[in-house]
Amino acid sequence: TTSKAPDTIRIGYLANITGDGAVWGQAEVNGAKMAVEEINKAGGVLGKQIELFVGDARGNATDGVNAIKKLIEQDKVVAVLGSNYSGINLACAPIVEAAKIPQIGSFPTNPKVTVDEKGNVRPYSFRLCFIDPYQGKVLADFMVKDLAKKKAAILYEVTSDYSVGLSEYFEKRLTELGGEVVAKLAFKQGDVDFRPQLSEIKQKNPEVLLLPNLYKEIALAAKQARELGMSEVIFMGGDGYSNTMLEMAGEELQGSYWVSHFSWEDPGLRGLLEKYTAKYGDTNPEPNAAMGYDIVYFLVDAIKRAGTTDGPALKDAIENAKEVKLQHAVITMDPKTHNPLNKLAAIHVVQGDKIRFLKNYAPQD
Amino acid sequence: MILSRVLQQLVNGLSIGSIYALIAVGYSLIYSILRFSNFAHGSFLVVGAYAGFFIVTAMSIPFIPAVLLAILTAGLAAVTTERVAYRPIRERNSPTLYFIIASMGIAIFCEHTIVATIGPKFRTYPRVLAATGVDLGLVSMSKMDVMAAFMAFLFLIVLQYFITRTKQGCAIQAASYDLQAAGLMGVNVNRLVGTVFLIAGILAGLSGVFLGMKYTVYPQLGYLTIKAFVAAIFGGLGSLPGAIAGSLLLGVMEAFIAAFLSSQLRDLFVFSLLIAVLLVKPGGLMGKYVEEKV
Amino acid sequence: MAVLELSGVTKRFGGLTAVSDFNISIQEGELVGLIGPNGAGKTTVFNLITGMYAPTLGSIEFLGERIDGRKPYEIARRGIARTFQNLRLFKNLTALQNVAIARQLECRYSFFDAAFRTPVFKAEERRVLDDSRELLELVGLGDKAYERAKNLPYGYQRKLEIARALALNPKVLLLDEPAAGMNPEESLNLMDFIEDVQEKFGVTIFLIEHHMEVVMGICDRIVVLNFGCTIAEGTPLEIQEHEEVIKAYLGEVQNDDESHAQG
Amino acid sequence: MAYIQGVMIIICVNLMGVLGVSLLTGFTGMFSFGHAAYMALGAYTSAILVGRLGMPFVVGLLAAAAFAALASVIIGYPTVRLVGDYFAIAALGFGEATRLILDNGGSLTGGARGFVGVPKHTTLPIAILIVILGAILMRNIINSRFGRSFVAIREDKLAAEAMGINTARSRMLSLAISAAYAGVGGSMFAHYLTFLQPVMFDINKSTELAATVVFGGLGSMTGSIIACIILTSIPEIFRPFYLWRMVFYGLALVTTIVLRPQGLLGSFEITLEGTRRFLTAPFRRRVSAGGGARWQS
Amino acid sequence: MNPMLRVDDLHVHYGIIHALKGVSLEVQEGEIVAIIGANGAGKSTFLNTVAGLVRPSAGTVMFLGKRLAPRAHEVVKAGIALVPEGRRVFGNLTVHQNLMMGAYLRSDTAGIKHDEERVYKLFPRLQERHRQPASTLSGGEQQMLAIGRALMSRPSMLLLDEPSLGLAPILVKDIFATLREINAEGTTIFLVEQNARQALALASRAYVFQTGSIVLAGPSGELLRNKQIQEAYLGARGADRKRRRQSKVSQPPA
Ligand SMILES: Nc1ncnc2c1ncn2[C@@H]1O[C@H](COP(=O)(O)OP(=O)(O)OP(=O)(O)O)[C@@H](O)[C@H]1O
Ligand SMILES: Nc1ncnc2c1ncn2[C@@H]1O[C@H](COP(=O)(O)OP(=O)(O)OP(=O)(O)O)[C@@H](O)[C@H]1O
Ligand SMILES: [Mg+2]
Ligand SMILES: [Mg+2]
Repeated sequence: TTSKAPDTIRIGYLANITGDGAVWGQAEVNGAKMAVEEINKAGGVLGKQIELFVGDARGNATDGVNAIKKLIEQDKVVAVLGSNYSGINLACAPIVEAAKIPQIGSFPTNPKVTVDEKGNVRPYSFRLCFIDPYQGKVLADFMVKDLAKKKAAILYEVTSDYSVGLSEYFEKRLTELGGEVVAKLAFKQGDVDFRPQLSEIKQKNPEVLLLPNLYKEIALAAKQARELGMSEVIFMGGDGYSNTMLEMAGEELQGSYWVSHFSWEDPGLRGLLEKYTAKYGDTNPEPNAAMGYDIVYFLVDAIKRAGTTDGPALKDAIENAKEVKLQHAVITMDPKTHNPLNKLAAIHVVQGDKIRFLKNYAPQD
Repeated sequence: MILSRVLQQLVNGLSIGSIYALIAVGYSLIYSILRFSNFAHGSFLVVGAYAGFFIVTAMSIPFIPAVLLAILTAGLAAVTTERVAYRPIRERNSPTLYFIIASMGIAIFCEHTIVATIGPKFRTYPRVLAATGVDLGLVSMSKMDVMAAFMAFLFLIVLQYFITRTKQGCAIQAASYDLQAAGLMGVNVNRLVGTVFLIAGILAGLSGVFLGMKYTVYPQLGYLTIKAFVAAIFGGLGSLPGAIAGSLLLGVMEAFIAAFLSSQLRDLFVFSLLIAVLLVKPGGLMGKYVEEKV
Repeated sequence: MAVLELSGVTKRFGGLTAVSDFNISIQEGELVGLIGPNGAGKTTVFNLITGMYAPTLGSIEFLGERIDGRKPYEIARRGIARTFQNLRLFKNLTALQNVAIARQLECRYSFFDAAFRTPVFKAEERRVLDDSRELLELVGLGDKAYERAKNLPYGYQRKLEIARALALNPKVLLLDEPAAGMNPEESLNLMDFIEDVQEKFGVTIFLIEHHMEVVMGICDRIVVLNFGCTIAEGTPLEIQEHEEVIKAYLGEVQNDDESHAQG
Repeated sequence: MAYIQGVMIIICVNLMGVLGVSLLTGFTGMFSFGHAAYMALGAYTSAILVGRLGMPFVVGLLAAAAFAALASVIIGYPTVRLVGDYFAIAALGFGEATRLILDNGGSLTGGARGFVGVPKHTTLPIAILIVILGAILMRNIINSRFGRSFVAIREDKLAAEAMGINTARSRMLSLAISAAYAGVGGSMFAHYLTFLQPVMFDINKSTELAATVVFGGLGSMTGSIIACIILTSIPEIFRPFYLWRMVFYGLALVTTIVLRPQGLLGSFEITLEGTRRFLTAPFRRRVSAGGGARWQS
Repeated sequence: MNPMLRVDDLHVHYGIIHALKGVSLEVQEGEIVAIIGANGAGKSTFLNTVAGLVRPSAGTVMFLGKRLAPRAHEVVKAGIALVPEGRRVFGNLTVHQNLMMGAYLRSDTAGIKHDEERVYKLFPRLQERHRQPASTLSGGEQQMLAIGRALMSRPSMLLLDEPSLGLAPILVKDIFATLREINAEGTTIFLVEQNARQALALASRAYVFQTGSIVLAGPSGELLRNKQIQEAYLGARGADRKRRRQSKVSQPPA
């Protein structure tokens, strides 16, 4: 406990360093560290150096709450970045509100993270990603309008909020567009064999199989689907994918489509990728690395505009962010929802041994 | 049409069950001697899976010797665990609950040591046995599963012979009943238990390599042993044929329930069935539920 | 009236008939001995009476009421207590706790009383513990009250089992080889003790024993089992002379004085 | 100090669960892998009653206890007769099934996406008060004929039966009490975190509770309490070494059990009376202090 | 002649309980030696320590001139078998398997077969029950099995902890006769018995244990005549009691 004000600007990063989601959490922190180093080298912000404090949420809300409280109180951070899980940020929302410390999530896509159940915006909670309804919409639109397919099947994880949400919004939009979900089957956290569900799905002859899952399950499901002789069906899914899934199901995933927040192949991100690879030796990093990097710059921009690290002022600055140029996107914050406005989705397709950037996409209503 | 659906689910179920069986045999072996559920069995499995992965990819050793080396590593991990953690507990005659907790501690320790050192990423074996299925007209299945089933049965037969027909096997059973009295018969209990752990570890390592090849390698891979645990209960704890029968049954039930009843509530139905089975046969399908004489 | 009445009781285990058509009627205040070669079915009779097994055939009546087929705890609550041949103490608990667990059957305070330690609870608990201590004193384990049962020597464990059974305040006490593990001197003390107990508590005692000095010394009546069937019944003197009993069980030469002579 | 307070509230929440498991596992000898489910039921019951229907917090707490106990009776009825690992696995199955039901609960539970907007009621003083009350009640139960019956069943079920104890009923009672405690813990948790997800109550939570009880010493309530405080704080104290703290947790668990298999306290209880005696006569023979539940006389 | 078994200043502690307080004794090859003593005197503790089940806190056990390691399986290998207190048969194994466990260290199939026959001859009951799980045997049957099992290892020294416990009188006689026979064939016997009279009749020498120490030792005959021993362990009061009771019975009811 220091009595005088700290001579650095302290920023917290809430990430899952251990536990199931550690792949992403560690990538985010790596990206953030890189950004902080750069900024400090360039003289810091408001004449002060930035210090990054990492809190491990271990992939669950209870630890997330402990971690964020520690960041706020003991580490005295002025803002918290992360996490990428909606469940964690939902539990943190009342805390940051009480402490008047803004929190900017990286990939928590549940709408309720920034807007409470009564429809009021949560004043100190923000995010830099688009939300599930949007992602579901993009998927359905792309399927019907670009791929001209109407019959989809869904294999989702019933114990995962992400998977449940995404499949719900996809289904809703697809029916609106005149398409049909011919089969919707579930599995449970920890399952690795989906052949019973896939065999049933096969019976219904879908054109598209939506895999609103995380990379491991995507790869396994794709592999097993092909194993069962589903050779025609096209796989689609959301931002739960990762490059690593190609190591295990490369052939099987050929020609499948994935929606994400941005692409490493985006020319704007090439420089960052090189820097990251040079620093961490990872040639094929998770997209989270870029978000971890960008989210620091986004906050620093807000601090600069606010001219202070005072919570309410900083919150206002974040709320009024306009056209902030980051590596992965240009962000304008919607003050009514605390979501970034008009964020494009990036559609990817698997070609050869790579997940290639196909195009940026925005659904038309 | 409906026949092919049912047949396909039967094949799916049996092939899932074969993997469970491979794990359950090793797990049941330990149960049959020390009378406790060894949760660290999953850790041995993960050790085997990672060892196999690194030996195959990093050391460029031919596949078969690499796998042998990997399962031996798992066996050694099991023996070490036994030596360091279980033996002191055993020698103090503690209730079996302590073994369970110790094994849980080991499982936590292993999982997180792997996360902290090797990292949480999943790893993929090079494709050796093509994963593509064998199409049999009505149904399709994969070669890996046939292999797993074969291995499970092979080990079942060998172990069953060992336990019921050899002097050492008899000693194992005796030791499971009264460790000290087994010592009084001249049984070197420590060495015997060590051997059993070596075998169980080798089995776990083998299932680890299988799982790694079939699915993928990641620190939480060992959680699958919980299924084997359930399967062993179905079949009757401590009975090796029971472990296999329970595994196949569990696999088939899961497949049928997921396909025809409800994939969302699959485990709810599975566990209801489990409880129903236990109500009728408190010792599981093949377990002996011996009422003690007073 | 007969306290305990077994009629036509048969127990089979698979192909093995452990007890076959066993009949006995025990009157209040009697001290009846049950003897017979090893594996004759004596313990099985006890197990049948106490509900550990259900009889294959026949009926068991206690104070005129059928009790066969009832659960062991119901039978214990009605007033039949037993000891076990292969000691079944609560091993990790103290001697006092062992006795108190049986003794508490009579205390009738409610869950609420226990949770909030009402005066009723306190009074009842005090009584339980005082009674238990007294019982321990009675069997000569007064100074072992806080010793864990498993650490007591074998002979003391037997005494503790008797104390525990007595704590149920039973009408009928079944003792399965109470003198096993006691030397002749201790057996004598045990005999005195059993007689005392019978006098003091007015219990009916049914006892299995292989120590002939004990059986012959205290039983009013003895029943002899062999292969599950009764082969003799009578006073100690009659049994001692009984041809078949001597052949199957006692052996040719009479033990006590004989071995005296040897020494 | 909301951070420290938060950690302490979590300790209190865990303590309620641990007290419950301690009674069931430590005193009655039944091993449960499913106690997180009772916490979950308590948490959701309370969240729905207080959060949706606007009832007072006290009602939520009591209803949580009642509902968890009710569920335990329903699941206990067919399973309390099972022994050892069989009961444990049935409990595990129940836990997973409960989670699945909550995951599929639609708008009532919010499903896997979670229950948002539970009113915040659990403050540190309230939590401590509940725990102290809970611990005292638990101690009273353990030191009564009920507790003694439980211990008797743990030691020798058959002999307990022969001593007139209705073992099935006693086991059921123990299960219901322990479920009620877990339910209260769940309710406290819900009104602390204000957000619930079924995944919070997975098998890891159940094993954590069971491990804590063993760490503290089976059959020692004070041991369980101390263990809970230590094991909940360790991950917090070692937060700076975030990557390694779970490694340490596992290691701590194993080494304790290997080096001190009777747990922290064995079956020894710390009592006021005992402490006084210990301080006044430190060299007096102390063996007789051990022995499962100690009774005041 | 060197003693076969030589125990020097043996101490055993259970926690703070000092169960054996410096026991020293010797057993010559071919002897039958008995230990008698009251409950809790430490008799079982002593046998268990020799057999390697309990680790002594001080003192040595020498067998055939070599120091015995306190590990049960090594003790058996050296040629000592124990019939433990409380039988401890393997309840999950059949009678036959239990006997085979007794012969665990042997590999002479013919000899094992022969010895099994011999056990069955001694205890015909066991033969009838040879495929039954030991846990369902009656108490006495289990005791027979425990003795038979120990004989199966063909020990050069047999330790018995209350072998007559729970056996019918006729069988007790048989067993004592068998022990004598086995002894005649060269097995040294060291037994703890509550049935002191018969034990002393069988043994040539005996030790009297009291609270963890040897308080008296000597030839059996001497001990049998010793007044204190008679009073403390032989139930000398018995005759007295008998008379009292008979007079009580013969009195007409008041
Ligand atoms: N549960 C059971 N299953 C099979 N056989 C049994 C069972 N219980 C008892 N027996 C058999 O029934 C017979 C009678 O056993 P019991 O225990 O009643 O004998 P006992 O008269 O008490 O003998 P002992 O004097 O040796 O204790 C024995 O031969 C035993 O093997
Ligand atoms: N495991 C143990 N832990 C603690 N104390 C023990 C243990 N075993 C025996 N004791 C104590 O050691 C002493 C000697 O016990 P032991 O069993 O050797 O007596 P014993 O002479 O064989 O008696 P008995 O004739 O009743 O069998 C006793 O005071 C007993 O309480
Ligand atoms: Mg008997
Ligand atoms: Mg003894």
